[in-house]
Amino acid sequence: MFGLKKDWSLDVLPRYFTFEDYEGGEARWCPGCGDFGVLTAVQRICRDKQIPPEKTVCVSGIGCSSRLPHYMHTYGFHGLHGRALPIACGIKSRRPDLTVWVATGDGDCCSIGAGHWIHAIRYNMDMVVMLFDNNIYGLTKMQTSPTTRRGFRTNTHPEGAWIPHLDPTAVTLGFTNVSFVARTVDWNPPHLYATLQKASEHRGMSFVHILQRCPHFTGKVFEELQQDPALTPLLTHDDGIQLDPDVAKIFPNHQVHDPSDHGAAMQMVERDDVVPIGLFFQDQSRPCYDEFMKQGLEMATEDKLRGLEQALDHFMI
Amino acid sequence: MFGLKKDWSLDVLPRYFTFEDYEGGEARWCPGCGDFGVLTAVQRICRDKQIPPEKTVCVSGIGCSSRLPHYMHTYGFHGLHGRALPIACGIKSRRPDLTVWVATGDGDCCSIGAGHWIHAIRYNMDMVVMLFDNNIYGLTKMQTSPTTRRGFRTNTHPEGAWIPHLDPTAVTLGFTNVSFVARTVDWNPPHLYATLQKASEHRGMSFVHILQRCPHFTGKVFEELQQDPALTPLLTHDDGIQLDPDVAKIFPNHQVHDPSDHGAAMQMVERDDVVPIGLFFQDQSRPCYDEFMKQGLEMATEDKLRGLEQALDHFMI
Amino acid sequence: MPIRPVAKNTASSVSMSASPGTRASGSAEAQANQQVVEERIVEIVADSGEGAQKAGQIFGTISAKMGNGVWTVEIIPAEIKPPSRSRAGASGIRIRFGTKEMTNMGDEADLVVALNEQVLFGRMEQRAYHKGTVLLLESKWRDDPDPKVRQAYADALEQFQHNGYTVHEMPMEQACMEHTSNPRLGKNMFVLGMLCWIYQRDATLAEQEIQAIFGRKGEKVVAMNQALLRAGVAFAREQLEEDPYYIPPMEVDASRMVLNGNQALGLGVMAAGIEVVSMYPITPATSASHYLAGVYKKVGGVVHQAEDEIAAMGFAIGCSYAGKTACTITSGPGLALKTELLGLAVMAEVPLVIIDVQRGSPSTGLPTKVEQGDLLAALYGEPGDAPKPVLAAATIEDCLELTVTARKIAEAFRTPVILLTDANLASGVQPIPRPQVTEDWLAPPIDQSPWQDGVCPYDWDAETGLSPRPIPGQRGGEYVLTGLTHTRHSKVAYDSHSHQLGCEMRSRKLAALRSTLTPPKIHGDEQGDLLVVGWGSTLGAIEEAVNRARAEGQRVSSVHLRFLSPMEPGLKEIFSGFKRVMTVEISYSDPPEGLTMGGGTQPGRPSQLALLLREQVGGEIDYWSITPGHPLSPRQIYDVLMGRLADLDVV
Amino acid sequence: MPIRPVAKNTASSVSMSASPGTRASGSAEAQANQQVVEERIVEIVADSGEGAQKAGQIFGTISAKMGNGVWTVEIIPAEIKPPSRSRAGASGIRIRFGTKEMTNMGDEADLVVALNEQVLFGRMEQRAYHKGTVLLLESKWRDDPDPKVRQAYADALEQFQHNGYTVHEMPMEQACMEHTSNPRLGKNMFVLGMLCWIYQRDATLAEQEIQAIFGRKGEKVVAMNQALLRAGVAFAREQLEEDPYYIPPMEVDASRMVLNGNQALGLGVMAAGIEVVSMYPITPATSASHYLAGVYKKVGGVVHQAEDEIAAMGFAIGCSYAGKTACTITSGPGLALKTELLGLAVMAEVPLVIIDVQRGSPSTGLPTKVEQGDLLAALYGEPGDAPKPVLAAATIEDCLELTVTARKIAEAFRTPVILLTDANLASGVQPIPRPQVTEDWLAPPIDQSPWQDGVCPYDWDAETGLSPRPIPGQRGGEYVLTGLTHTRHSKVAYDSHSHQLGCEMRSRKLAALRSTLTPPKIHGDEQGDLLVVGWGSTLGAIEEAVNRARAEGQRVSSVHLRFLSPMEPGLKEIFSGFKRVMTVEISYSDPPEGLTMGGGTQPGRPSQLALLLREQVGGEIDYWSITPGHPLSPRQIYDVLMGRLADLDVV
Ligand SMILES: Cc1ncc(C[n+]2csc(CCOP(=O)(O)OP(=O)(O)O)c2C)c(N)n1
Ligand SMILES: Cc1ncc(C[n+]2csc(CCOP(=O)(O)OP(=O)(O)O)c2C)c(N)n1
Ligand code: SF4
Ligand code: SF4
Ligand SMILES: [Mg+2]
Ligand SMILES: [Mg+2]
Repeated sequence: MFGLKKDWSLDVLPRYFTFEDYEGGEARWCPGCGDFGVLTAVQRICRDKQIPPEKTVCVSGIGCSSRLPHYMHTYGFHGLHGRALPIACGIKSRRPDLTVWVATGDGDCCSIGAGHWIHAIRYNMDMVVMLFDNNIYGLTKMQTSPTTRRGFRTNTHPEGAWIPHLDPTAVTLGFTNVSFVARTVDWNPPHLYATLQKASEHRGMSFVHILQRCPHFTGKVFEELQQDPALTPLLTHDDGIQLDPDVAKIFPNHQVHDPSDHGAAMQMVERDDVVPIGLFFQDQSRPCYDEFMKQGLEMATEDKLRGLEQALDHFMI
Repeated sequence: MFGLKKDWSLDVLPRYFTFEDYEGGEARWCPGCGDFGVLTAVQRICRDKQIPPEKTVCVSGIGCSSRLPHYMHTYGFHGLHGRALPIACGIKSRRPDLTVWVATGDGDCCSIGAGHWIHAIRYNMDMVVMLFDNNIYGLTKMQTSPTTRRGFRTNTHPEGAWIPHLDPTAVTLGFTNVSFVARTVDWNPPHLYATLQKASEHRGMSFVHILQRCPHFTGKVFEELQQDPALTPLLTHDDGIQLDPDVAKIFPNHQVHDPSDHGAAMQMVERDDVVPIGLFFQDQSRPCYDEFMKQGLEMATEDKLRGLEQALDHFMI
Repeated sequence: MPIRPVAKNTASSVSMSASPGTRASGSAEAQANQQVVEERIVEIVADSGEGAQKAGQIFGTISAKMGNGVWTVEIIPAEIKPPSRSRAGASGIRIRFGTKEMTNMGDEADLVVALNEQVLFGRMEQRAYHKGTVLLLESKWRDDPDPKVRQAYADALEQFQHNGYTVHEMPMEQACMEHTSNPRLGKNMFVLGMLCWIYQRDATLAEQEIQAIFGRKGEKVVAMNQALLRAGVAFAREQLEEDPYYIPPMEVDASRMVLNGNQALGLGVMAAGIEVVSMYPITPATSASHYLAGVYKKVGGVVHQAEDEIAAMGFAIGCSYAGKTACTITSGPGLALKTELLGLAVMAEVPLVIIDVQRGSPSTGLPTKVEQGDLLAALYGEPGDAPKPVLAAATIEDCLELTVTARKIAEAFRTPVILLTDANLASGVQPIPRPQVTEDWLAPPIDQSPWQDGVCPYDWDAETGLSPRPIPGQRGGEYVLTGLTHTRHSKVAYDSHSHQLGCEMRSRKLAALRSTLTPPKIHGDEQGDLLVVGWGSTLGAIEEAVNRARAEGQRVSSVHLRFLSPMEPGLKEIFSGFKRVMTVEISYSDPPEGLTMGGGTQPGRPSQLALLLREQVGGEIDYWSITPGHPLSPRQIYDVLMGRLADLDVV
Repeated sequence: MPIRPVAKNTASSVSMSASPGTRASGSAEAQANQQVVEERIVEIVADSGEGAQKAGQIFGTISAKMGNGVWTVEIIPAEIKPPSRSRAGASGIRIRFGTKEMTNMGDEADLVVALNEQVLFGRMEQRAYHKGTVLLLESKWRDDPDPKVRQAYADALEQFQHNGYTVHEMPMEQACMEHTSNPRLGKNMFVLGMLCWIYQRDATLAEQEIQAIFGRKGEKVVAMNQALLRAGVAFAREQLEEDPYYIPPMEVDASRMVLNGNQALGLGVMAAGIEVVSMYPITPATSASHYLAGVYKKVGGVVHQAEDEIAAMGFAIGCSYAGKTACTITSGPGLALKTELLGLAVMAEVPLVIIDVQRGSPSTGLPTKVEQGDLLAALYGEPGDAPKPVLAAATIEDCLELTVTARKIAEAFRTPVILLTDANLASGVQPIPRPQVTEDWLAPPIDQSPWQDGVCPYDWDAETGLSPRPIPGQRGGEYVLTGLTHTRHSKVAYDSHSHQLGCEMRSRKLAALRSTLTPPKIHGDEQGDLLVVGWGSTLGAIEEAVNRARAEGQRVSSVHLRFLSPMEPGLKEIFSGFKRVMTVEISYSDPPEGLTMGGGTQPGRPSQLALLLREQVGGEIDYWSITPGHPLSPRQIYDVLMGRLADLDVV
């Protein structure tokens, strides 16, 4: 009666986690660095989803952005440059119970880690991958990254980067077995939150390309985008990122885009006049390698011993 | 008069190279291996273009297909597994006078070499990259490769490969600064020849995806395609691969495709009923990293010494 | 006592007589018409694809079943399909079998069955044969339509005779033709039959093996192969003058299994309770993963084939960090790629088993061949100080047991452990006692109970450097693993003290492990003129060589090291009992007397174990090592020992 | 004689008096009111972003210009922007300058200017200061609005006084306010001015440097900074009681340059005629590429930033194979990634220069800090036997010259060459003589003449292993390079002979190189009680420590190795002149007496050079090494030497 569940005892959470429960050491990025905002968004999502800190693992490579795990009060793995994805997949492989977040930079993921990037997308294991794209190598002090715009002056290309830059959203969309690609910006916290939140709900690997400000080295590269929200049209759709109307209003351009339409996503991402943000593509039906890797996970010890005996028997003479 | 050039002396080539001039040691692939045909095509093109053997360098990684340089009588670099592309780019970097061919396998290029693959395409240096795709690791005896179809049984996946396979043509089309992508099959020598010939004329990196039979391990995977040419529709266009009409006739399906249309190429490659062959995409206007790398190549020794003195002077006290 | 054919070049019509269920001789005991011998070395050599290895494997298996000691070595061509009749393309197998336990490939072969003459040249170069070795040679090439082939055959025959081999040309293919239209595919079973008669193997066992192997392909295939087997038996009995041999069986107490080292690694992985092997294919390690891929699910394990060796290592480290100690199996070039992540695993103390099945080196080297060249790279490959345990398997049994040990050490000492094996063990086949696996071999289920309050993630014991490890999921144990210098709390640190302390704690773990080890057993007396120190797959050959010299009254002993880092204790004391200490290894070294150059001499670069012993034990350490690409024979080692003893003026 | 302020906490209105063009003291010679001293060590320590390093660099440069010996070391925070007033975030510089050549950072500082008190703690931990060190400390924190800051300041002051430092609190920021609204950005020039007065530096030179550095930013910025400089001079003159110092100049014959080791590497690359540096960014190596990227085109060179270290190495190898010997510059983690390709370069004999600017290790370790931990990895990192020359720079001059040498060796010996430097050399700044570069330093144009008929691509000389090398483009020289075992013709080979021969030829090249080397010079007498052996950037500190001990009559000498593989000859003879031989290194080792464990003792793992010397020279090799993350001071080493001498009962 009155719509109460038959078992009407209240679902009292045995533990309730506050925002602070996810806060690790004091974050040490430059003032104004976009990384702070992403950290906050992740902490908020963990809190809102009430994921126990001990069941959460933040994995990263090396770079400014890869410091993120240190600032979370969860398990963390601050790996090697470029190797966040294989490590994260290994962690997830036999621990489907863990929630895995990956923090990686434009150098970490798209340069030294590129081979893993393409394959991790194929594996499509269940985790959120956050690409912090500041168009530069931050930690090592301003070298060209694959996303550095041609002509931008860096310490390794003082006359301007030479090779056409790579758009991680576009390139990821072209990878085999891709199942979730979104783009967002660090300077719009609600959009950032909503995007990461959607990613965290996705079953499979959700790749989130975050345009991230680095006031220290690339202070101006996103200035225009920031000042003129018309340049970052909002992708809208019932299956896309849902924004509070007040926030959505900030963006003068809305563009309806069905995230199940891969071809449309490909066209959308090629536009060079604007940088659309939102969910480009999602397909929950893509196979997840998690299924393969978890084979035998629940096997009882006696069964294992029996299997082992069989294997030994096979060689008996 | 009579249309003769003003300077009517005949252009006698000081040396004329025969097919045999490009033949190295006896090729040691299994009988019926598709690699033989590719080798012959390369040798024929070298002969037809009269590229001096000493000006030709064949570079490879490790694998059956990567043995190719050993069977050419040119300079060759049989590198390490996955590293053909960085090595080839290094060779070309200060030697624009050399003609570089790269032989790489589906494991070599798309698995261990994937990070270099994506970046070499971005560098777009002037060379022909031949991907020998036999859907398997040949040399190490039948392990799953990124192009192995799901369900195909291999020694590492005796119950069938698990992860969706990757189509190198499709994935390459999605890479930044891609300038030439074609697909051909080893069992149609004229198409193979015409495709590699076209690739060798392209300025920039021409990526040629070759479906290659491996009777030893994947004897059946291309059988259907081979038996029914309707399954490999021919991409035709004035700017595409030009085939002798007699040869073109073998293919019941012709599909007009403008290789300058990247979007159309993307759609064409997604078709899962057939495997179109021919030139998917070409854009001669993409920047080539060769331009950057050859800076200062012609500098005279005196100028270098002068530059060096200036650099030293800068630190003088 | 060479085997002689009754009549040369006669293809007698062979009828079947050894009925199934009986030994080829028709009897189970040594009989009057049998020559009793202690051991024999047999080879089957052929083109790749002719099935020589399969025949040899069956022969080895039935010999083991009959209670003989067995050691088989595969002769592997480096190419997938080398052209037929090519010298480098020889594919084959050597089987050494006898009354005692066989521990190595032995010296020269007694009998060789060759399906063409060219494939013997590579073996000759490796000194596989000597005067008196009997060659049973396919004779069809003598009448080949191609005059070049006929000439090559004739030239080879001359060479063989010149070498003193006893050559019997036999029309084996012709004899097979009665049973198959494609003798290239069945001749191996015919050869097996011949060998069964010559060495009085139990034909029933052979037929059972054929059934087991070809069963999947249908009854017809089985029947055809069994018919060829019987034809071979009959052919040999009729064609060969000599009495067959009888090799008395051993007394074996334990039940035994027959397998190669890579299969043993696979069993070791399963017996250790390791759930994930994360690998990238590479010869000669891959077959271990093939084996596992087929059976792993019996114990709930999974093989992950990664996109490259770096990813394989990263995946394994991730898996281990999350509580499931993983294993990665590779060979030299793959180990090289794992260097950076291995350094991370040492630095952050991630338990992990890394198996390196060594091959000919450096670089791509000799992918299918035997070498022990990765010892120093395993110890010192990582930039900076990265101490870690390094173990080496000396036998096929070790491949299984040391894998289990490695997992235990990895977890107890919170460290990656490298286990070295090599191409010799990888494909060598031998009977070994069946281990009695109990539940405690398996890794325990991961601890998910709350982490003890106040214990930090690197709560190093000041003496041993050991610390308990929080596993993700343990409430209160949250920490961030990092490859940066860190404190006990795993916080990034930049100060001298933390850096020095971390280095010390990691180093102390090796000392702690060493304190649990016992001195290696001395093979031979504790005092003497010469002590040979070895490691890895040379064990059997070294001990056999030492036995021979000792049988001649020489004061020679040997010790064999299974722990290379840390080394087993007590070496200084052991070494002090001998006038000279030398290592024997399969790796490159300059001659100990140095290299002559411009009239003078430059000091030689020592072999790898010698280098380690000089550093860790000190004193004069002599060495002998070569890189032939194949295992050392007892005779080779024996000759070296005798030479060294002569130097010492004791012979 | 500590500097004392005239009156504490008084911001006197400072007017400019030292007019441009004159020394801050207004005179060019030591004067009655100056204290003449031999050398001084000064530090400026501040938050990152406050420009302490810039001020110190200018101070160093003008000191060098005035004819003083100079050594500067940067104090680098590990994070990009550490929070202000954080202990780990100290950013700064030490300048040691004096009448003689300065070869190392020296012991404790004489005077420190600190912009806040917290940044001093890290330095204190590193024992950078001692009783009597004068601290000129920004006093504004005393009155900070935040009570926590005030408290921290007070606590620190107490600590400093307790340590015996002479602390002068000075309102530097306040004094700057007259010239700038943002003193955080200009205070460094004010500090420079103070130091100019105290040490009587030539103010004109300082103003010129300011002009050179800030010129691009416009006249206003230059004027402001010059005004701050002058204000600092005046402030010091008025505030400090003490007479200023006079440090007599050296007699310098050669013209000199002032630069750091990474810049020297860049100049070396250019002077060697290397056209391509193929790299991937990594601290502390990257700044060498930054430097090169800016100037390389002056000599027609190009920096290739690859997608990772493996690609950087592959690219360099390709470039070298094609005739243009390339260079790749990296640090430990990058070296680890290059391991496999390095093995290929050794195997296939590709000339190449690999520079490893070592940093704190293992793994990611201490990226900005000093260590010499990569020695063994450089020698033994590759699976299999991969002999290659390994050189180590001991000075900034070496960074330039050994790069040139490395390129020459690489080409003459057809081999990759590793050059080790470290974070100390990388950012240390020192005046060095300007080299006289001649055409023959540069690589000659590549040979494109037809290849000599009949000469094979690996035409190894039987004694030296050397062979001429065909370059693509050379007609008739066509060959296929491979990492597989190969013959002289570069044909893939599987036989024992080819494999052994290739190994031997590659090894012989090291012996051949060694035969061209001369024994290292002994610093001190040829006979004595103790010989110190070092390598790398510790040279200056070791020799200074040895000098001190010798001045006290101790029989101590030292040798320093620039060649680690092969080692310079004659070491055995040199060592035999001493009672004890020990190495001094900045890397981890267990104590030589071993580790105490469970009551017993486990043998210690030696430091890396000690291990090599034990193997190559033999005998007892003692060692002392630590991993503080920063350079060793002469005093530290001196104390160790005296301890060892005490053990020997000679003190
Ligand atoms: C193997 C290796 N190579 C190089 C480095 C040096 N390194 C550290 S971070 C970094 C790049 C960082 O750029 P990005 O990934 O974009 O991260 P950001 O700092 O911009 O967040 C590099 C090259 C390293 N630590 N390890
Ligand atoms: C670093 C390294 N890892 C692994 C190997 C072993 N290996 C040699 S070839 C090969 C794969 C070959 O497959 P592919 O590239 O498709 O070439 P194919 O033989 O099919 O032509 C592998 C894994 C190696 N040589 N080096
Ligand atoms: S350098 Fe850039 S990315 Fe790094 S912390 Fe500073 S602002 Fe952020
Ligand atoms: S294994 Fe396959 S790819 Fe390799 S040579 Fe044989 S047929 Fe060709
Ligand atoms: Mg970045
Ligand atoms: Mg393949």
